[in-house]
Amino acid sequence: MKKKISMNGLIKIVPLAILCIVTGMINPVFFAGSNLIDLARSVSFLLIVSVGVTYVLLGASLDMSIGSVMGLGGAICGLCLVNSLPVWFSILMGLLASAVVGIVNAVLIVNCRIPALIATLGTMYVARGIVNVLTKGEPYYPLPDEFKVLGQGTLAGIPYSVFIAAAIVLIAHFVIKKTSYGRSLMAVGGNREASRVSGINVKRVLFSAHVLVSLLAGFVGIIMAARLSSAQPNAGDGWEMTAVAAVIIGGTSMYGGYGSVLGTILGCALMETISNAMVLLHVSVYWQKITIGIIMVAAVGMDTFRLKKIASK
Amino acid sequence: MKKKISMNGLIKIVPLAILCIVTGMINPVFFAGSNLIDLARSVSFLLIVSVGVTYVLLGASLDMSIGSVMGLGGAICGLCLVNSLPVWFSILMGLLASAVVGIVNAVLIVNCRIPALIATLGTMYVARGIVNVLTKGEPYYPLPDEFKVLGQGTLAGIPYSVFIAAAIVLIAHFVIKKTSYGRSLMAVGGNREASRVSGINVKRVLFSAHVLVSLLAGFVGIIMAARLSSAQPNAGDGWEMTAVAAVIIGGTSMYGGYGSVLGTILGCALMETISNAMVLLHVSVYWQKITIGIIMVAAVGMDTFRLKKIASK
Amino acid sequence: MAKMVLEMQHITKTFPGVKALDDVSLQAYEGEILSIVGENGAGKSTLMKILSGSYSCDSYAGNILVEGKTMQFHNTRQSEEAGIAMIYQELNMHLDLSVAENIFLGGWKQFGNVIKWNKLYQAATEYLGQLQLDVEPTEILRNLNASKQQLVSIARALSHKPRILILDEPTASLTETESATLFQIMLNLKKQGYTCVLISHKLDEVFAYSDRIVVMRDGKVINNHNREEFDQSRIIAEMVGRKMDNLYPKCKVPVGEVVMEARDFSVPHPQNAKKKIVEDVSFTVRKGEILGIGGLVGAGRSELVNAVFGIIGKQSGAVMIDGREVQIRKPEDAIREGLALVTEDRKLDGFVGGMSIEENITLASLKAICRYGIINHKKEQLSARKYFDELKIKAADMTVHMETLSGGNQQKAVLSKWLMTKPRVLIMDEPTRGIDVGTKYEIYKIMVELARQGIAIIMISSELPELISMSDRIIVLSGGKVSGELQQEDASQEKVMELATRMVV
Amino acid sequence: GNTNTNTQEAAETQDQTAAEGSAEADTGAEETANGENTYQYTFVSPLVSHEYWIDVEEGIQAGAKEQGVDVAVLGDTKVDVDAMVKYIDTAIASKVDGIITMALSPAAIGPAIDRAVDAGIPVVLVDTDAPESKRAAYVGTSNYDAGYEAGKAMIEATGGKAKIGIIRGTIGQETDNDRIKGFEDAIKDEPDMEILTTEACNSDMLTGTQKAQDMLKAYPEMTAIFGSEGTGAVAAGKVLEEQGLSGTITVIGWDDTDECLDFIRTGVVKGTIVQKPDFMGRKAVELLTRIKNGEDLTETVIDSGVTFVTAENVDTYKDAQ
Ligand SMILES: Nc1ncnc2c1ncn2[C@@H]1O[C@H](COP(=O)(O)OP(=O)(O)OP(=O)(O)O)[C@@H](O)[C@H]1O
Ligand SMILES: Nc1ncnc2c1ncn2[C@@H]1O[C@H](COP(=O)(O)OP(=O)(O)OP(=O)(O)O)[C@@H](O)[C@H]1O
Ligand SMILES: [Mg+2]
Ligand SMILES: [Mg+2]
Repeated sequence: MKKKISMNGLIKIVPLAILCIVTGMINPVFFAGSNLIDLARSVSFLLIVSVGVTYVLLGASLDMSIGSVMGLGGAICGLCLVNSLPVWFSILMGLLASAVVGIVNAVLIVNCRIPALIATLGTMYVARGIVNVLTKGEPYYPLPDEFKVLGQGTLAGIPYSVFIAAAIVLIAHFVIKKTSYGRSLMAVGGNREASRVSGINVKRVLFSAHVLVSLLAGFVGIIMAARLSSAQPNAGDGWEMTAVAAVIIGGTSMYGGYGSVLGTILGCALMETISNAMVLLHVSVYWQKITIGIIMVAAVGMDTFRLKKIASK
Repeated sequence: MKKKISMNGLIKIVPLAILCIVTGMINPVFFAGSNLIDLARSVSFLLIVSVGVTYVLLGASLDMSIGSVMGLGGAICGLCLVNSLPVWFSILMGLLASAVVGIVNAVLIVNCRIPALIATLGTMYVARGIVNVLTKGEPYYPLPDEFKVLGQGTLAGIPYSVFIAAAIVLIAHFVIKKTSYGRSLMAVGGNREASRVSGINVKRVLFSAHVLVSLLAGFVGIIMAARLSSAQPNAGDGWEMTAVAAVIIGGTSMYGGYGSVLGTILGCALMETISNAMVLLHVSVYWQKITIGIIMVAAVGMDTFRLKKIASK
Repeated sequence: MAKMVLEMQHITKTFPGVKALDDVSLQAYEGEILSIVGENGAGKSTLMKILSGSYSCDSYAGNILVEGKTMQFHNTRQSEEAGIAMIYQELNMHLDLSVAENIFLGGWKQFGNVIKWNKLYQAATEYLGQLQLDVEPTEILRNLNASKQQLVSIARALSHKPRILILDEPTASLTETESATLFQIMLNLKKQGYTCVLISHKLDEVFAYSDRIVVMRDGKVINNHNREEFDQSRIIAEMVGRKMDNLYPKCKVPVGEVVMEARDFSVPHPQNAKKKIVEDVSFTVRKGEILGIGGLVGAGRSELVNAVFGIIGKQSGAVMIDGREVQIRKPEDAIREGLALVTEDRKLDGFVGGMSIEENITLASLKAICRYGIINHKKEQLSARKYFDELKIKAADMTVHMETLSGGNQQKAVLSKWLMTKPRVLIMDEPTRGIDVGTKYEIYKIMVELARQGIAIIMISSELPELISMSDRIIVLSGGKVSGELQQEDASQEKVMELATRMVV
Repeated sequence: GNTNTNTQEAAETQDQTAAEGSAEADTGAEETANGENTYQYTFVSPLVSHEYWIDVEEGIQAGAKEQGVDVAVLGDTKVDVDAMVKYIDTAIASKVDGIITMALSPAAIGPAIDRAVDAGIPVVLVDTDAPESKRAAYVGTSNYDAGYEAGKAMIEATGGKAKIGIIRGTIGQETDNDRIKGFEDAIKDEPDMEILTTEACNSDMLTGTQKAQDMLKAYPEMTAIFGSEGTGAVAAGKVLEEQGLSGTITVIGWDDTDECLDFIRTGVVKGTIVQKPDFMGRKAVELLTRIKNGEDLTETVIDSGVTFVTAENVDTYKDAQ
């Protein structure tokens, strides 16, 4: 059984591998170290958010507010920084603000039983609105160098964010697979009623997943501000769809209870590689969307087709 | 039982009514004929699309491509029109192009079993991409007057689109409540496996729902082009979320099998009234998003709270 | 008298439109097996869900005392802490988790915040061993059949080491041997002073193992019998409200020509293309005949009929109706050819929970109540009403949602759905699972009546008395192959069991 | 920006007057709390959260103070023609005294403008004109002309030799299209100039940096970048600075965001095209008021011109405007 799962996981790499190889063959620059590093950085940003989204989807919930939370986290942090507050404190404030959105989401969904889509769409508007009110549409700039290092610094040539993402993925994977919290989350997503009568604290589990995704989104918002040397008011716009798509491409079910953090890595890598490849392959900007759409569907289709063939054998 | 349902339906009006009354009290222009007509027109556009979305959600599926399909429908129609093809033929072509996207969605979801979100996200990219390739980002313009009348003409002062929307809603409601197709759709959304075993052609039911939503979206794209006297390449962008939100606010479940077309009317009216009210109440643009988010959540929360109270009685 | 460990006082619980429990009081003593019997919808499950904390204490009136102390259960955790564990009637499991995880569902913390998997698997193996259940603890639950899943849920209840164990129809999907094992465990628990509360419609086992029987009807406790005063016919009379002498109203009807023939059916294993769950099975069924299919759980009976009906794919096999070969690729085709199938797992594929009883009854016959695709509501109501009344479905009215019905009443509605298609061949997979004696009798009567009208009936049943009493002819499957055929005259429980355990090569 | 307080004040006064009764709504001018007659205008902005449009708004509010009128601002946080038309219609329904807006897409906005004019509400356009509509006046420089200026600046900066990558906002946005068209036409006759590629960053800074990175690798021969809206050049600047390529690639941008000006100061970005949003706004209010006061405008198209900001004039151009 164990073996089978890891095989399944491995086979999911195929579409990504094909894409990489084809791109690299047409334009060898793809495999150049600098490109891979840039790509790794992009992937790491998306991945950190998507890990949170994986958790939320595993619990059979949804979060549309993450894009706005990224903006909010970055903006609050930026606001503190331009007011010369210490870096650590500013980061903390950014995270705190994000966590608050997560808590509101959780209360609305878990306690008030408002459909997750509406609740988080609501907080998506509110969070972005707060950013607009705060920033009046202008980025917070300039930011101190000690802060920028978080997004621009490298270790052995590799951006910090890549290490951070790796650590988060490992921990998240471990938590899902090995801890009682992780298993409870899977159980809640798979059968909420059964989990309830088995004595799992469903509310607490969902609560923590929502706070987690907001924290991670806020965190990415912060390192994104560090990367861009400025906290942009529209940062993170639209990321909720990208992240959900990446997670589902990675094999997690939108209806909960089934999926894995490792799959999410592949989903994120695929999404970012596609857009990198578009430029390297000199695809005209007008054709890019078409190509992206087709590759996305094809990648998932390949996987589904394989499963179907196995089943019909 | 019947009575209870219609009571439930009625009570959903409360948040909308409060919003209208408050807005009208603060700014009487809200109740001015011309404003109500503008509002009705906005609602009618959103409503036509949302009726389709209601069907798709009732069948426990999802469509992210509708915004792009609106753009595509309008663009293909516009392309024909600027090439001096007859109006009826151009409209037909626009509808046809939209239907093709719907068919592709259906094949991907129903036959290839690709998760609906990914499949329709893919076609969303592809459809918008096609519009970009065709238009190179420029609107099709000018359009003939016989065509523009579709979006700008009025009957007794009321825009045509309002009548069209009313007709579509009535038919759609009737189909859901009274026909064997509607019943099948509800059953498929409620329990796909049980429906299949009961001899319902699940594939055909889902297929038609997907084609329907695309046709309706394409149609709105076309009348929107008529309304704007030009087929805009970005038309419909983001409508998928607005429509889904409206449908869910209207009480339809995202997980299928539960909901109603009449609820969708309320959802659409609420969404459009909020944004109209924001303007009439002179809410600062920075605060608008915040206000919209709060009203949306509050409107649904009110309803949920009421249901909870009834249940606990 | 032994010590009273549990007392429920004046419990009243209402759902919108239904008074499910009406001033019910109940006691249970140390070291006894207490059975609760009653017709479908009598309120048995509701009472037990109250006890297990599944319904929070502010949703009903009345008191619960455990060992003399008044308890307020807001959730299941609190009742577990008080030593109560429950096995639910509807399987409440997580299909994508492993067997071991399901056994300790929600209790993983005892293996550490970071789960010590070896310990977890080891502990799971222990409970599986107790139940003589031969599955790997790492197996994903979805891959097990219904009876094995049921046994896992029993293991789960045992893992709580409860002082009071509630079993809501635990044997509904178990075979005789598996049931026997379970009762052995219950007797053991009893010896150690534990209390078991059993709900079952299988009256044989109730009479064989209980120390006391409580009869419920319409949300009230009707009577309370101690072991020395068990009187089967009286208890049945109290349950159903009238006297019943004969439980199986079978009578011979003239058997006509062959209606349906299944030829050489083979069904591949879903995960392993080389293995077959059903191998070269052929059978015929005649007009007016009731054909029983016997065998152990896992023999492939369900797969056989599901493949015939087009629900699952087959490797080979042909269906002949009136000697003419018909193509059945999906259930739609089967229904068109006059087949009907009451599936085994009603919750999975039997009904649409969010729809009303009426809508569920007409779901497979939409064409009959439609004209030009438009539903004739009068006609719909009338035709649904007929079955609703005939099968005595217990609900406030036909617009009630299916998911709120008691298990047995759901089964009746599902049966109604198929009867309404006016089938020529009615296939029933465990048709009386979870159905009370009174209704069973009604269903048997309907079967006989249908046979009399010339309908061919195929019945899969793991209840041997039912199988033997109701079938004109029985085929027995073993390991996916036919191991023998018996006429009613020759059939006995021993012979069926002998065939069911015979290896066919 | 102190815009918010201004808008809010304006909004509040309007609330009061509206609440006091709409009977006098069509008398044109209304009484405010302090008894003065003022006009109520509406500015329909295409993108309220954008720095450029915030500058326009500030100009408008400054003009409103000068002229003693009230201006309410409507608009969305994403560019959407349909939404703009809706806002214009709302303004018409509210019977305001005048409308200031921009013709995001003349084809779509034009009929809405005509509806307003037919309802007796004069319309003044800023930034983007719709010459075929019934608008009363236009203040601005067409995006095509401004793009042409950018092209000329590029020729000058590169000595007529350049392989250019363009980073634009979104595809399908007409203002962007016009600027790029102007830019293309300006360099059309230069034999040694060529446009290698165009990428869209959707006005998102992170996407912008990613596109810039990828373009640098995909087109090693690239020697210049043109950012056709506020994001592109800044994003390119960040990447160039990071990769130590500052100065090797000629970057010309659009709009004078603080970050862009800093990049010009440090030499990462060569220069940027700056329209005069503040002037447009102020002038538009003035024109509208003159129309309301019954004046016949002699000049209905006012070219506000553009400034090309480089290291030389980066600290002085604002005073010159
Ligand atoms: N959630 C619910 N909402 C409404 N009514 C309910 C709900 N649950 C149970 N009921 C009703 O309460 C009554 C008692 O149901 P219960 O499940 O306790 O019966 P039961 O004795 O266990 O029957 P069975 O033998 O069929 O399992 C039934 O009439 C049922 O329809
Ligand atoms: N989804 C599945 N995955 C793997 N094995 C399965 C699956 N479903 C059934 N099986 C196996 O197929 C065999 C036949 O099971 P099936 O449920 O058809 O038996 P049955 O005779 O109908 O028993 P029952 O009396 O419970 O209906 C069993 O060995 C079972 O373990
Ligand atoms: Mg029960
Ligand atoms: Mg079976």
